[in-house]
Amino acid sequence: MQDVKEFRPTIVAFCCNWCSYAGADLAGSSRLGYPADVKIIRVPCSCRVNPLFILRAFQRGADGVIMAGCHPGDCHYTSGNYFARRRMTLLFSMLDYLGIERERTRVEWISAAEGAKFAKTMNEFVATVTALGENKRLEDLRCKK
Amino acid sequence: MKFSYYPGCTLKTKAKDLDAYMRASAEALGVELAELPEWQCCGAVYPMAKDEIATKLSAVRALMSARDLGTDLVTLCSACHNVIKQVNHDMKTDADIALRANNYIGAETPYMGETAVLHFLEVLRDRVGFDTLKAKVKNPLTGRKIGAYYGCLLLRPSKIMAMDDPENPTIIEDFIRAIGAEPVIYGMRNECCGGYVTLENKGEAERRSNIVLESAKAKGADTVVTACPLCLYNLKKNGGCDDVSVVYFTELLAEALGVK
Amino acid sequence: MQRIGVFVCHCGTNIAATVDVKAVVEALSHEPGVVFATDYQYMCSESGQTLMREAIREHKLGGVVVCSCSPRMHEATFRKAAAKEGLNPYMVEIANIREQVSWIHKDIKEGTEKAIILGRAAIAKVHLNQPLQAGESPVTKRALVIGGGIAGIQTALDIAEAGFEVDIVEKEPTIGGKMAQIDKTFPTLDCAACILTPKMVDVAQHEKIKIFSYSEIESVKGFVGNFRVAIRRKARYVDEDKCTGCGICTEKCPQKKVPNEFNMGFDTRRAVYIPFAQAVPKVATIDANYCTMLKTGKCGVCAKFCGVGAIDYKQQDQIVEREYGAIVAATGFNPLKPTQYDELGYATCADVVTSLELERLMNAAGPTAGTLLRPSDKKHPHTIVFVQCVGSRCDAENEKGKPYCSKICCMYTAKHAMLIRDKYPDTEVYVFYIDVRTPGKNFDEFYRRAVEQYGVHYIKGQVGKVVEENGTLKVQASDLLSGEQLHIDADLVVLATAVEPDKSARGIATMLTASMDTNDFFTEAHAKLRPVESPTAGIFLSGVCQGPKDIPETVSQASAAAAKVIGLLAKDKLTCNPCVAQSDELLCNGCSSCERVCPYGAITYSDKEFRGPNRTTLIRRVASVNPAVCQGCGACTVACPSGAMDLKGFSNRQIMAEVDAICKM
Amino acid sequence: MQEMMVKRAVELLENGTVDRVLGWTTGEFAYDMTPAVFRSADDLKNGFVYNDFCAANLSKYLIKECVAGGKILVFLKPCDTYSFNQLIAEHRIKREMIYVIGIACEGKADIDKLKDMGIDGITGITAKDGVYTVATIYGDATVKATDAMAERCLSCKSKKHMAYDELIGEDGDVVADCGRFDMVEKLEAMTPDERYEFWRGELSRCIRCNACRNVCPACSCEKCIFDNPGSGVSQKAAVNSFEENMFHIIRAFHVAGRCTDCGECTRVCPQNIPLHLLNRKFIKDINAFWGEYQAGENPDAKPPLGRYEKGDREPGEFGGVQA
Amino acid sequence: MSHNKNAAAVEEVLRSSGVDVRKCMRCGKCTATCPAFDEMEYHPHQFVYMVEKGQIDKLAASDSIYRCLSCFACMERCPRQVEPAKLIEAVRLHVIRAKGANHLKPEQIPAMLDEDLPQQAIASAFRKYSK
Repeated sequence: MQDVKEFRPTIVAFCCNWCSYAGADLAGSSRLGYPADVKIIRVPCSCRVNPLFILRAFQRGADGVIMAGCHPGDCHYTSGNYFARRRMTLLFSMLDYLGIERERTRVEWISAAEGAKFAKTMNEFVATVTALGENKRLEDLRCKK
Repeated sequence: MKFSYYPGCTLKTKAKDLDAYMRASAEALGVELAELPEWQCCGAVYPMAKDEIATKLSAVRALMSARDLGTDLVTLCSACHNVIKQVNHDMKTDADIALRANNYIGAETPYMGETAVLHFLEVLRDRVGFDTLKAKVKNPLTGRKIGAYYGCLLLRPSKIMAMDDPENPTIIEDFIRAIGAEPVIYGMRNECCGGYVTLENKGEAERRSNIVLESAKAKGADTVVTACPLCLYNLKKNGGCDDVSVVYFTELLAEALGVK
Repeated sequence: MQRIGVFVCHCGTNIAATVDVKAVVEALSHEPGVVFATDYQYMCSESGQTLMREAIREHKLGGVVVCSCSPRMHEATFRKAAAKEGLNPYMVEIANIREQVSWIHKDIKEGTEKAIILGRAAIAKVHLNQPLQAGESPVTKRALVIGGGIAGIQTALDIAEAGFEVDIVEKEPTIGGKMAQIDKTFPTLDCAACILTPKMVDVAQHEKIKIFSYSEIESVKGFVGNFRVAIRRKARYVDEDKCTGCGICTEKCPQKKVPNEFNMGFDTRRAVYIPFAQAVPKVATIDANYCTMLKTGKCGVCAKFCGVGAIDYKQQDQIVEREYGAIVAATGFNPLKPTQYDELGYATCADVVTSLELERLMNAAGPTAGTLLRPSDKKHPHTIVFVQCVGSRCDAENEKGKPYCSKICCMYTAKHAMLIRDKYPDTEVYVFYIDVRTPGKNFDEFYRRAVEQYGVHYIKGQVGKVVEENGTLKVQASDLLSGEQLHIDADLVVLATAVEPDKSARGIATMLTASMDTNDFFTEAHAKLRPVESPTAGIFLSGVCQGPKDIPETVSQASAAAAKVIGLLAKDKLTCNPCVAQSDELLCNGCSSCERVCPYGAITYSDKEFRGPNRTTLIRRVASVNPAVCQGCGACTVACPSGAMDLKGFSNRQIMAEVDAICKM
Repeated sequence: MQEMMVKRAVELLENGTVDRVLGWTTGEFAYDMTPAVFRSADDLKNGFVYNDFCAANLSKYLIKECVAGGKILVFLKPCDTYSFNQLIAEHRIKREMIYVIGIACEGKADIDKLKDMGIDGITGITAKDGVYTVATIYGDATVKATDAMAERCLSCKSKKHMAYDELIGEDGDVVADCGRFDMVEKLEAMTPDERYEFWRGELSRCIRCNACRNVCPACSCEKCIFDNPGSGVSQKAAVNSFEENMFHIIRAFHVAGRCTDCGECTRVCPQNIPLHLLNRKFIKDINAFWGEYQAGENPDAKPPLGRYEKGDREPGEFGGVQA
Repeated sequence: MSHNKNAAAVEEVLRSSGVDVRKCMRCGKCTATCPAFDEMEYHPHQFVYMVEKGQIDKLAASDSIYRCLSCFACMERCPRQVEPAKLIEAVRLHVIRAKGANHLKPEQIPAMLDEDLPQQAIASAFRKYSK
């Protein structure tokens, strides 16, 4: 029998500086754990997240991408997350339309006070993506090890 | 101008005159009213409960039949109007009620609130126009001081009836002006006459009616007009105010148009 | 390639306990460009910073990566330290290996691996970092206050006292606002005019304050420190400089039947008028809707009598352009007109009035000279019913009313009730309330006095119907505590109507790009920590335009807004956040996609010349970002299809480099 | 029709209203009508062609013409006027520099369909009463127009011009029930695996010739990010399935809310990839998520990605969209 | 205060009325406006509060449920869209839907008639009081 290595997904999390990144900090200082598979990239606002970045992550081997921002109405820049929400709505719908597993992408609104929600969301998301297995449909084999 | 017409139980029996006056007036105004080929009593009171379906069906059938005829549905009695308009609103906005009512009826095309429901007063205001009406008046009721009695059903709930300001309405006053009389505005014109409990609790119906009529009288009304046969009955029978006569608005309309 | 130094912090044992810091140093030291890597107990400590500065100097570092706690914690610390060594602070990046690694991952192997990956991402980013210079913009040392009520007056006075110029733009012919109409103020019962009018005079006489009365904001351009505002001075057909306010015209004008809005329409004024005796500026205004001369060209009485020739029937609206460093919105409120609540009889009964109308009926300078007479028959009312919360505290779906508590009604009603009982002890006063809300210094004591000393009947319940019969108002109401339905024969009914933001506020907010809530109150930058600032830089909030408040609160907020304005105007230059968007003009299509999503109006377009093929010159529409206005959210960068718009410090390339570093296994 | 157009164009040229005319001329083959600029009456009389092969949407060519200056006469079919308005909205062309003659259109012939019917040696086409008469070197062939019409014309959304200075022929109406989303709905009804297979089958044929991008009136960037080495995502040719997907996803995203559904991308694709199905998916989504929106209908309308509502749906909420 | 045995009845009344009793701010405007106040033991605002407290039994046993005039005034004037009349109707239905619990029986009608009485009065009484 072949020795199957346990699958550990690669997850990229784009977090806005003002709410979700602070929420991640709170999860940290509250010692609320989530799998090390999640790696956070700090952006000023969820509206800074370009669909290109998400596709890029999949290309380079991510198995799941999550974007987290301030709750609608609480954006530090007043309206950024509203625009981000529309953009991601379309992008996710298109990925689904192309037959790419819709569970691999997610948007969550997490405030600076929601450390617990941050940890819970990441735990859930890692579990979901782990269950899906490796990203095959948006992979770029050149980028795989 | 062609409409489907839903007369309702009372206008076919005890309040035949009201119906006849309207038909005569409508003809004089060039409004064609075709009575629905088949209709059932609306139940005279709107079943407010969300889980009341069977009691709403007669209204749905009338609405559906007007839709199939491709016409708006006109009512004359305030109670019928209230029941049918509210049920129509349910069919339009409450998917659960619409689904269950349609399942009940089993029509080919489900009814989803497509029909516009109009009280004959709305036809006069919005379709004929009070100015046109005024021009067609042959016997203006000059010198008459008339109080409009709206009661409860004509205006409320205002969001659904969408007929006029529920607290400071003008539609009947404008009608009164159009037929050449002077409207009398009094405080109790949109308060209930207690008609619904006339069987159960005659005493209360009497008290409420008197409050309404006294209020109109205090402001100098010689006549009070209603748009509902039950109000008419109640104010007349239980009100017992001899100085103020109570009439249905179509009677005055027919009189003014010279078709009474 | 950047020469990069990596510094891994132990944070005592906070990091070192679950991350093998030596292994991280070892792994990162082999990353491209890394010329120095070390670890230290506490990087943020003085000696840790010294360590970093020495390394920058010794190894000629062009970029620094600190693997430590959250950048929200110490990014500024490390950037400052680097700057002291002459390294551009924006060449420093933080890898967060505490909050995101050591504190949440128990397994040392896992933690160390992730710390290395985060370190790599930071290194990859630093390779693409550019030195950034925080820009500066000058500050116009003048403030604009929109609205001349007590809020605007107080803000203007405080700013002017600090030595800065202030303009007040007021749409009415006089400043003073609602407070000028009020009789007495709670909880001290001072006469409103006695405390307001001296302030109005101060404003008029202050050399730093300029009043644009009977004027409106036409347009606002620019940004914090550099606003350009067009003000429409509406034609008042009177030369403000010539008019002495003698009032002869207002006595001679033959048009006497103009409803007097200052007295809530209870009496009349002339077509040429001065709203009230203490008006500032004390200048007459001709009401074009009523002036016979302006309407028919025949009359001219006022001009005939004016001794100084101030009347000018040919006057036109004038647009004045002024520059400001800061703008304060003090647009105030109006009481809701309760015509929709005719169960309470307002539209049909003359003796049902609003509280502000009652103020005029009780004011010594009002239509009844201070004697409380009811409007219908000018008789003393002996039974008065007050109704609270008319149009306030309604369900969000209720189209007639407002969802908020108007905050001031409980107190002014207690004031009215008390004053009436004091002056006319034979009057019975009933107040129908839902809750009596009196949070404020000496407020509850005041209300208790109304009940205990003055015998005002407070009844928990509401009025359901008011009907006028033979001169009496028949009031039907509930008394919830006794479980009764009450029938009171009243002479006067007073409705405490909801406060609603002035209708002009919405348009002004749009011009200011200041956000508003669904009720048309201005939104503050932070509900708790920045309550007098709008999220838009340079726009400040004063008074009820931000939310219902009473006079003491309004005045404190007005002064707070002034303090913020003074803080801004005191600066000669504003330092801007350098992490702002910039447009690559060669790539820009000029399509306006970015402009549409910019919450700050930081993007403008201009036609620029470019070199075309064959030595031709092309003119293209291109976007440029004003770095003083841009706050760096990045919304524009994604809206831009051509990639012309990018964000400094968080560029497309930088973020993608981080993505690549994280995903590469 | 062609005579009327030429006559009017000559008039406008001669009375100085315009100084050149953007229209069509015959390309390499008689069925290959290409956009062309005419500067004189002679040019027009000799070269101008308008027939049922003139499918190209001329609006994009106005970008270049506007940069060159002068006043341009352009002939626009109803669907082209949407692109025209969109370009106006995006300040890519200047309304005052353009004189638009709207021309009625009953749908253009699809050369591939004709060839599939075995019609070769084509020299011309005329349409009357729903029948194409195709002139060939072997004689005339007649076919039912709807059998040989381009797919995009069969599901034409509008025969009404959104902008024009004058019309030749009658203006039509917006087609309420054009069925242009039928195929999108069909795809939505498939399982994700089926959809994946479908799109792999289509997109794997992409040769990255960039024809779709070059013809697209919305893809009018000064420099496309895929051509710009500075963008970090440039690619000359798609190396693998990811890059094929990436190019088309990003292209669809960049034109989302801006694409007027003119269908040029699919028309010009040498590999016959139904690229319009990507754009139509976004159009359908936008309508379903944020209210009906037709790019190019009104140049003053706020585009869907340039506005928002507080209660907008959340990303990943697919309810109600899938069949 | 707890009325677990009533939980099902409360749930039924809330569901069939569609009323959210928690919206009530206890202002009493419904009771202030009610024309049938003098006839009722429990008044509109009490229906709202007592349903919330689970006291359906008391309401069901009271004649108040037959005294409502269905005039919609309380619904129209409630500042918080609570719609007390719908609750009263729901409690009444809760009672008369039980077998044999009709409040009005056909045999009672003849004694109540007079010659002018409109049919509407009888129809509405049956609709309201009987199943």
